[in-house]
Amino acid sequence: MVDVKKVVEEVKKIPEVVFATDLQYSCSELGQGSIKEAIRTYHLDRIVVSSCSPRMHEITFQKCIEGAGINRFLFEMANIREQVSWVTMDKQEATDKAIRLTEMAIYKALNLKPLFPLKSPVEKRALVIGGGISGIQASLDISLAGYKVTLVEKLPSIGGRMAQLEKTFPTLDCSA
Amino acid sequence: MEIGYYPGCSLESSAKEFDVSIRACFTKLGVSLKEIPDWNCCGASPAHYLNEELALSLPYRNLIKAEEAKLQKILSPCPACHSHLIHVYNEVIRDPGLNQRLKNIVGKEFKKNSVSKHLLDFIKEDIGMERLKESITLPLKDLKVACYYGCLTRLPDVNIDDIENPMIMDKIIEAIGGEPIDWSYKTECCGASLSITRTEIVLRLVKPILEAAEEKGAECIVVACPLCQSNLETRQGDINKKYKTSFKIPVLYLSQLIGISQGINPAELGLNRLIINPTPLLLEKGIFEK
Amino acid sequence: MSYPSNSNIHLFRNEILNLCKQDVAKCIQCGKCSAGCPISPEMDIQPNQIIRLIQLNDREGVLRSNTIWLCASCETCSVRCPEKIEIATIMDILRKLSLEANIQAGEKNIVKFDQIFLDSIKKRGRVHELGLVIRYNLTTGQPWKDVHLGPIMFMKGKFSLLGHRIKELERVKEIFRLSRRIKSQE
Amino acid sequence: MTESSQNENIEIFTYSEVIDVKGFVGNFDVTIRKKPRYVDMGKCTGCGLCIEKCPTKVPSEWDLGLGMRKAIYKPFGQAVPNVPVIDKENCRFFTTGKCKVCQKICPAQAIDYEQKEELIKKKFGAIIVATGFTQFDPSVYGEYGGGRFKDVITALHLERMLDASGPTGGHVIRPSDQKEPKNIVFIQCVGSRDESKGYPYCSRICCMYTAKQAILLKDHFPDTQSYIFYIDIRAGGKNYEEFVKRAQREYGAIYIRGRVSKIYEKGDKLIVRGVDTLTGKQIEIEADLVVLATAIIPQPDSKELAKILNIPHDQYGFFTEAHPKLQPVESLTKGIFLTGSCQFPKDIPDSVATTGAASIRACEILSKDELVLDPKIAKIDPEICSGCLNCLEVCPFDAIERNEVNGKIIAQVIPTLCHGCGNCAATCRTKAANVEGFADDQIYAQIASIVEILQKEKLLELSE
Repeated sequence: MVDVKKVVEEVKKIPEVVFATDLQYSCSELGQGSIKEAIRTYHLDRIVVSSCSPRMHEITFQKCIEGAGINRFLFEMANIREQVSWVTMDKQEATDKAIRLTEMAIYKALNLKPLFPLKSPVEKRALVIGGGISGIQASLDISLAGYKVTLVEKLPSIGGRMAQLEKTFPTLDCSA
Repeated sequence: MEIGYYPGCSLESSAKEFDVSIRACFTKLGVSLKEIPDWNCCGASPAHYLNEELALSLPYRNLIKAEEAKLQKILSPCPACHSHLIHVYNEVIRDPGLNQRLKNIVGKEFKKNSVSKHLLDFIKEDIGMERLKESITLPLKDLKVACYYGCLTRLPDVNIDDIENPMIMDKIIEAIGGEPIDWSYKTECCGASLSITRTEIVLRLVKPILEAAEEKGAECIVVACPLCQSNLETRQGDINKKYKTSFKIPVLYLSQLIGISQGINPAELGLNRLIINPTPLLLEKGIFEK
Repeated sequence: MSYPSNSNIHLFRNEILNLCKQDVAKCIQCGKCSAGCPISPEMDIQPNQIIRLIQLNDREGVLRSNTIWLCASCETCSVRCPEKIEIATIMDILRKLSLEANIQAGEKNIVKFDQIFLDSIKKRGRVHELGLVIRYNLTTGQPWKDVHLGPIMFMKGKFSLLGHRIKELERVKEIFRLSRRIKSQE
Repeated sequence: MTESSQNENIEIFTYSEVIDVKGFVGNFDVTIRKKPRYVDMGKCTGCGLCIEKCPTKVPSEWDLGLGMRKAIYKPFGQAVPNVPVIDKENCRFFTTGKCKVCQKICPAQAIDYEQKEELIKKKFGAIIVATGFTQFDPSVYGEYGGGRFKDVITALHLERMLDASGPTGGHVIRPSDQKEPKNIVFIQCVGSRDESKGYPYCSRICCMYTAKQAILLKDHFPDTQSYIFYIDIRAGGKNYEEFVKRAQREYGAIYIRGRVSKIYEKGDKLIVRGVDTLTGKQIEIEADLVVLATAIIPQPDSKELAKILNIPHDQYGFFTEAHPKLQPVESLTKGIFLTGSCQFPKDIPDSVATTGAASIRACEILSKDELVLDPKIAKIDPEICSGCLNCLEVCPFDAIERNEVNGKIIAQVIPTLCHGCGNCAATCRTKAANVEGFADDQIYAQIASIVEILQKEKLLELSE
């Protein structure tokens, strides 16, 4: 258990922090709306979200702040779910830890620079390795979508294991 | 070559012929056996659960006795004895604390200079098939032999051959001119020491083994364990009585068959001690002359 | 039976684990141990069921069974177990626990035989087979058991009448004295 | 099969292997090795005369040795492409220098003993790996005969025998004496769920194909009886449980819960000793034929392929997905997707379903003209770089190249190949290499803040 209000209070003390608040479900549409609103109201240029794992929602928040006109890489996340509330049972300890992690994220955010994605052209042809049921099906799927496919099979014929089988379960239809 | 020899209790009485035949055929192979001085019983399986430390200490004393006599290799024909000796050896190497404990019980410290080998292992590795073949004067002339291993390959710390389909004895039989049969009962359990306490179980277990050997055309069964020999041979009469069968298939020790092929006098191999006399078979096959 | 509840359920499992490093929780109950056990028909509880009962903490049920005494230690179960559980080793430990707990063994004669066996070693340093069998038959009240084998075994020289006595018998007796013993044996 | 071969968008290379993959999502450079068939695919009409006249017979791999094939052969009747291949190891011409029967007889003059392997280089936007599985070799099961009992076969052998165009023309026979079996025992989990002799995992498809085989057997040969030793019946798919029930109820298959310990030969029968754990009784069945449901295991060369593709695999050799739930068909390398049993054992419905998922992922990439790459990658400052090139050694993605600028050797990141792992940044002694978004000043700012807090809380004392 983390005392989120306490975390907010503490980080507010950092001079560079212009605005801090606690939101329930900040990843939801409503939550994202509040973030965007705060960006506009306070002219924010770095955003830190202290919540779950970046694996889960980093991209969500990056898109959110991009929508408010900030480069998406000026965003930092502190994971106070897996790294705190799921593993630290004592409330005081958990809150202290959450404060520390959030502060660390804030100081990193202060040093972030905008980044701009690279672009590269796409070769519109797929390679399928293996000519069994999966490889054949993949080749058909992709070709039907209108793209070229190269199917590579190690043996002299495509067909794979499936071609060795008599009828298949559970419908007992022919496998060839 | 001089090596240590640990006959074990059975080879002193009920399996005396295993003992004499081993001595005879090793002499022929130019190996002299030096019995471990004043050896004691290995404790067999009862010691195991009745008294754990005793189970380790008894073989430990034998290892010390061998070491004192400067015997680096110990030939142990009985698989159970061998398993216990090798188990203690392995445990002592693995756990120095145990060595200390056993030293306190037995009074002397084992320096790990003596190690046990089973008969099959010894023939395969230390003697070798070539040398064995060279000692043969009377090949077994296609004698059809069922090699029976029992639990030998499964015993703890015994690492002789493939567990499910051992071939080492089969290869030895082949080397001395016999014809080992291919059968799927070679590692079936004979009932071991239940022979005395629950005889009827042994009868039930041995019957299909004998049947399978006969079905595959075996003329005799060869074993490398006193308990196997006793259960497979001595109990044939009881089986015949109980199941109305008529088994009379000779069960020989491997060393006896080797000795025969080396032309050793049957009496020296203790053939006369077998309950089911193999002589008529050997005469019939022309291995013995009339 | 009612299943044991709460924290006690793993007591027996942990006891076995500590004594012989075999974890019965690995068992998937495939039954291969019972399928291959040569003594299975005579056992009141099948080997796989023994493992199950240990999982369920039924200590007494297990230690009272005749199974643990009938096990021939042939190791078939251990070498074929897909989870590498050494069932034969567990049986050995169970015999020990059963004696320690002073539970009336399902197979009294086997215990008797084993004790006479050790006694024989203690007295001579080696086992005297003839004496062993005679004493066992007398103790278990079946003096005529296997007596039909007697003459032929004797004739064939398979029994030595007196048996061997080793020189350092005192040493062996000392080993017996110093080795950690089990209470109920006394 | 035929559909794929006739689709003009699909180019098929059979008897070929992928031997090298470079590049990155949207731009993979792939080298394919086309092994010589010794038959010109352009000329061959597939008439089959060469096969008919070839004098050399060897056991057919396709039929697992149940039938024979020639040294010039097609694995099976409906092979695609319908062009034979010469098996160099067994061909009389290749082994003795004499014969050439196929060349003489071929009306299209398609036989070409001089054919060499070809290396084909091509660019691809996305790769789908569908290399499938292979069968566990049950010969390590000495207790089941260890391969010595002719009438102990694998389920795939039975499958070949049930095939009307297979080596026995659809007749199920005992390999030892060609007689029709009456009692057939199936043993499940041979090599699966067995850490001791095989693999700990469940092979997932055996329960179902065994039920299918029991049904087909009864259907084709009504006086047969199937006995199935199982540990658990795993029939979790749509209509699967119903299917197993049909095998039991309508086709009379006897299911026995327990494993088999050993198979014995007795006369011309096999004695199967198992247990029925539900009754707690050991049982013996006199069988004419024993069918082993052997484990599904990774292809023997799967680890090599993983190295070529730069994708991870698990301890067995199955390829690992990026996330078991959220990215089930993605590998950890962008643009490379997984499907079928190269990931873990799958049945046909699952294979087809995951293939759909993998295909749409691949199409997602192909549908774009340009791909946006993550900018959180390494950057090497050419001013600071000392040119030691240590970073080049540690880069797992070959994303750093040696460059010369005004006579000075420097390391340079190829942005499209870099995954931003940070190995180079950690190795760089001059601090020229940094990962964008994880630059030294950013990390130090974090460290400084935590040090300050800890000092304030007196949890950390720094000695000067």
